Amino acid sequence: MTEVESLRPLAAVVVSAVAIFGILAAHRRPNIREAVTLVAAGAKFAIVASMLPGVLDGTVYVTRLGEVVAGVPFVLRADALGLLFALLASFLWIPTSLYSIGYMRGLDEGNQTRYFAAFAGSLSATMGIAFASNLVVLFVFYELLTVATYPLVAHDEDEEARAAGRKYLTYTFGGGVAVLAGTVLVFWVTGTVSFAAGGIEGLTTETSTNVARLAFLLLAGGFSVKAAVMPLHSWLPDAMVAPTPVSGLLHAVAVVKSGAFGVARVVLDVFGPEAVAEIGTGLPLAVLAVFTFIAASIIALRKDNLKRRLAYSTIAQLSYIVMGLALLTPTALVGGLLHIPAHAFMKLTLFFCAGAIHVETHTDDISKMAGIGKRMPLTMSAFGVASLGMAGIPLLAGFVSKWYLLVGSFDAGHAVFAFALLLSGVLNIAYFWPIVYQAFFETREESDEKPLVDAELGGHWGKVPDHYTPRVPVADGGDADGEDEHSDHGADGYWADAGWRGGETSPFVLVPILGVCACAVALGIAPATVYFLRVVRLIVENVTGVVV
Amino acid sequence: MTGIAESLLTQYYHVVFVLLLGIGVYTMIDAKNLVKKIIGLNVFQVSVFLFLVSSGYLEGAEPAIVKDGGGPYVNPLPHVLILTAIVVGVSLTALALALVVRVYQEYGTLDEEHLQEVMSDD
Amino acid sequence: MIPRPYFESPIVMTTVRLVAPFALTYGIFVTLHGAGSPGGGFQGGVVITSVVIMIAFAFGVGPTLDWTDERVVAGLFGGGVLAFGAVTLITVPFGGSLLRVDALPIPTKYAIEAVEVFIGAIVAGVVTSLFFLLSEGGEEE
Amino acid sequence: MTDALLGVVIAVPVLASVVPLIASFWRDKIGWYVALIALSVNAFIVASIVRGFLNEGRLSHEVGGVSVPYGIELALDGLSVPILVLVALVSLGTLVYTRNAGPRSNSFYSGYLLLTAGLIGVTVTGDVFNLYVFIEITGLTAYALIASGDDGRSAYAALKYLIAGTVGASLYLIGIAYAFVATGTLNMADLSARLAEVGHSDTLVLTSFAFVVAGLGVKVALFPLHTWQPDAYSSAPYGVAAYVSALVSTVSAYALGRLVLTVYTPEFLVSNPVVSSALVYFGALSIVAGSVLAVLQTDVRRLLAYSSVSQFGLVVVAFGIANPTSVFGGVVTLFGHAVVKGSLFFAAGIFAYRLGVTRLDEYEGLARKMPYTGAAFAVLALTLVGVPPAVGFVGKWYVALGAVRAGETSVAVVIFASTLLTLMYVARLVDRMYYGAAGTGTSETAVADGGTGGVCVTYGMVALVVLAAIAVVVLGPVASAVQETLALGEVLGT
Repeated sequence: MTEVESLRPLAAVVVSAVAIFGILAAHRRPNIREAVTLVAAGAKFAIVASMLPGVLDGTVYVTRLGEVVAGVPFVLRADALGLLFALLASFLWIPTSLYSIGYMRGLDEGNQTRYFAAFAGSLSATMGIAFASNLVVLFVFYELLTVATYPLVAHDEDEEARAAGRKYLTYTFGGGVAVLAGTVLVFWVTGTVSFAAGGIEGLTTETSTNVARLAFLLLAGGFSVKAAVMPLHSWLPDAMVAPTPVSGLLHAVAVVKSGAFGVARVVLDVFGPEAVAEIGTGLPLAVLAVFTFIAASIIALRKDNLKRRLAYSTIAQLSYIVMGLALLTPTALVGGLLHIPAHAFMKLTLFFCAGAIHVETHTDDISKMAGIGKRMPLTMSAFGVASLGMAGIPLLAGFVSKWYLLVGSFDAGHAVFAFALLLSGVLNIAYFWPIVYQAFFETREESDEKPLVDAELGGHWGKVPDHYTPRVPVADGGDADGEDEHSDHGADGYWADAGWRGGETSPFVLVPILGVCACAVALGIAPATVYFLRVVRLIVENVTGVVV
Repeated sequence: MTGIAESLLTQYYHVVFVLLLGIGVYTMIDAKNLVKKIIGLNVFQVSVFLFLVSSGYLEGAEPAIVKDGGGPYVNPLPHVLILTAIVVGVSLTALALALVVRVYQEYGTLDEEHLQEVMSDD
Repeated sequence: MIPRPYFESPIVMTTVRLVAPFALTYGIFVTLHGAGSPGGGFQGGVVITSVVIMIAFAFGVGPTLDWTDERVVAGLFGGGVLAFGAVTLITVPFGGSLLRVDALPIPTKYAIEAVEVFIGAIVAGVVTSLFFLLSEGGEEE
Repeated sequence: MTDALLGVVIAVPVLASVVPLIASFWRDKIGWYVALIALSVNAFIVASIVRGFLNEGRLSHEVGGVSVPYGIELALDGLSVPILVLVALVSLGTLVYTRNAGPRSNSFYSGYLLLTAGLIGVTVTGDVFNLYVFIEITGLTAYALIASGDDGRSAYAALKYLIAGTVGASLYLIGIAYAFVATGTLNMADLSARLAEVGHSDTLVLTSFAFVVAGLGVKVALFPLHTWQPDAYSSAPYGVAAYVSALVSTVSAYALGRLVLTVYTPEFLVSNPVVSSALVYFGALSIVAGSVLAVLQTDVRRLLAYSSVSQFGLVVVAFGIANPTSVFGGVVTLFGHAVVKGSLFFAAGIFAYRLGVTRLDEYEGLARKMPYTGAAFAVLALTLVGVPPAVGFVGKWYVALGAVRAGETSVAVVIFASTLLTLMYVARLVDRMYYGAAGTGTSETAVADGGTGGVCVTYGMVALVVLAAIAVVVLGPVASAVQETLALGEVLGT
């Protein structure tokens, strides 16, 4: 591994921070403002991607910038793990920016300047988290990410959004405090907080096991707040009041993954898998993760609001990552880390679809989406593909990572985790299938009650139940004005037929959906050629010395 | 017990200090009238001054005006200090009274409870 | 607070007339003898002020205030502070230390007494103006 | 020669304070210019003192040439340098603000200069009795300045402050008296050595310590000795509230640190574990109680005042732990808090002058009306929480690290939890400012007559607040760089 002094990690962080000023300056000219966002997104991805070949060859790009606090250098360091996360977030920012334009304009949202500025700020902080070379720098950007995303959560400015924002702040700052406490402990024990592949030397040997356990608990627990591991998850569903692109990129990719990424750093580069096994904290974390993804999947079954259902799905999927990391075997680590990009592509697709439905039809509740496949065929197809991927169907992104996780579970000697994974896959289908099914195979006037809140498992499969009454097709969650603009669902209750040529929504919305969905498929068909798997293997090899 | 009784008798200025301190604090807390509070404050301060001055006292010693073959002398340092402290105390009292005057002009009362009523009214 | 009216009392007035010059002299004496014996600017200044207060009691605060030139009082105070500051700072070039009066090229005793005079002026000025300030406040009501 | 400047830096504002009073007979409103000149001169003197410190290390000056320990010593070491710089900076910054907003009378600026002199005096004195005198000068002028508000309320608040402050100072004097009885000296360095000779567990020494801490605790406004503070801050003019909140409690806390750390010394704390824990828990209690009380407030100025109670708790904890790491954290917190709290009061003043808002529920949607001041306010408030990389985080980091190193885990927990407690009231404020429904909160009458007091908000005032907000963020990473320079380990004698 060779270290190369380079300004590129810094540039990746700074480019969107600089863009904030451009966005704010152009607040009267929306087109220029959005152009700035897109240019920044493109530039950021280009910078990050330019480091990829080097990193794959074992080079580490380093920017040194003095000290944060005594003994803790302020260094940005693009190693394989950091690059994995940075690559993912910066790449997905491009489609999300495009999508944001379509979404925000489609809904005629207020405060768009603040929205785009905060978004750029969040991405800056995310890059900082990815490239942080030690716990303190990581903490700095972790907290900045919280601050930068707060305006996005509270974007709607109504009572619900503000309450969600406050809850978000409380939870994530609480997690931040735990991280800081853990960081101080680590610094106290070892005199350093810099990441080292395979763990910081002396962390478990120079102190009692209990102190090491406490440090692990604080760090992993703190990061788990953002990773929404139960019982620290409840901010995430509430944060779904944010505009959908925010839910998509931040609350399925950047923010929550920064938590998962933090756990990865703690397991791989602070303690090291061996030390974690030694102090015996891996297994409890894995058990917690399993509990989370089973429980969250069951809760997801009962949610009628599409975004909330997706949020619980996110909670479940993130715990796959945490479980993979906590199992500590090389294969499980690969599975967990690979699930970071895999889940990102799929979940982003799903959120984009949910947003598209919201923009076009003002429908948020699953129970009102019967027959919507006719109105938005491409969108719902993408939705279907992504949800299959979520369940881990082969040839889709979710399969590869789940495969590694399954193998890793057996490697670790805990076959029970493998069964839990399979069970969760079934549950995935159980909560996604009804959506797809009723979108394509039912119509508005001929639908039964899908969400399991008040109906039998899986619906009634075509039978009309006794208590069935035809729906009155007006209550669609949209306001009165929206009703006029979007005359797709007229008084007769039929969805307008939009055809398969993309007339269903603005291209700004549709292109990102299909693009991201295509990536998710590509990741499943040829995981090795789309780099993520190679990067993940490199990470695991660096840490454990085992080539997977 | 004898030790305490003896020290109370020999170091009676200490007792006076504590008594004055108590009187001062009690007046400050109990008096409703602002001017009386300031008087309490003054008594409190004076008790401290007294304590410091008495610390320089030596049984049978002379004032610290040095002449040949004299001595032992009392420690003059506390006196100098307390002179300064008294000046500070006087300035404080003056300022406090000036403030009281302003409060009286504004609200027409010096009674604390009454004052709070008047203030919460506007 | 019941404002007590001012009574013109010939006895008080005569006594004050008689005592005032001596009291003033005594104040100046005390001020000047801080260096070698008990006394000094603080005490002297207060004694000097007490003369003003005595006069105010005897002849009424209002008339006394009319007789007093505010600028003299402020000048006593301000001039005292400035002169004192000057002595403080002037010693630096001579002795390299603040207020190091023994470094000055005049006998130390006189230097100390000069300082005492300035302090006396400050105290007299401040206490006099405080007295007028407070008495004024009471009268307005 | 540099050491003599320690006296000059006190003398300049004292002498200058006379000028506006005398000048009143000829001209009004000349005080501001006098203060500007005097404090600029002072800033230069402070700069050369700091240069002297960097070249020579600890500076010491014997006033009147009377040798230490008999005479009064003025001294400057790593603990006092940051405070001296702080006083010089804030005193100039406040002038920018009071140019338009503050009281403009000559007598105000006399008091202002005298207060500055007192603050500098507290910072540079090396004699415990001299410290008392400077504390009283500081207090005296602070009471007078707080009373310079327009209504009788400020006079009453000042009176309450005066009584509490005088009791505090007198308690301190009792403590000094006990120390004097035990050792017969008043010079800090000498006293420190003699106290060790007498024995750190001697009853006299312990009594003196208790009185000193209690007395200065009143001045610092630690819970439960804080009761004077919210009234004083909320009834004073904004410029005064900013100056007093930024510096008066700060130098008192510095004095507390100076006494605990260099007079009683960390060894005293080590040999009296009960006392040292009591001190630390005293601070910790203040952290928690201050935050909780701040959450309950509806008036922004009172909220900020209670927040100070909490922040100074952190400082006292840092000094109580008394290792170089935590003390550095304490100094950083002191410095950072002073800049942040002062600027928050400035910003609150701008809101009040422009829009007439003073209460929390009136802050709804404020940021949209005044985006720059609003953003600066938010940044400053978040600094208070300890969001990195701003200065609040750096202070907290060192204090927490020091606490963990000292094995004070329970205190470390309080320090970390204090972040969330601070967040409780800061989030309430920021949330209202940014997401509240605009217009509902502002009282229409106040807008109609252009805010309270008819003060015109100038660009300079807004720029000052924005600059401060940028400064606290930049200061964070920079702060660590001076740790070596201050040589606090040397100051603590470890």
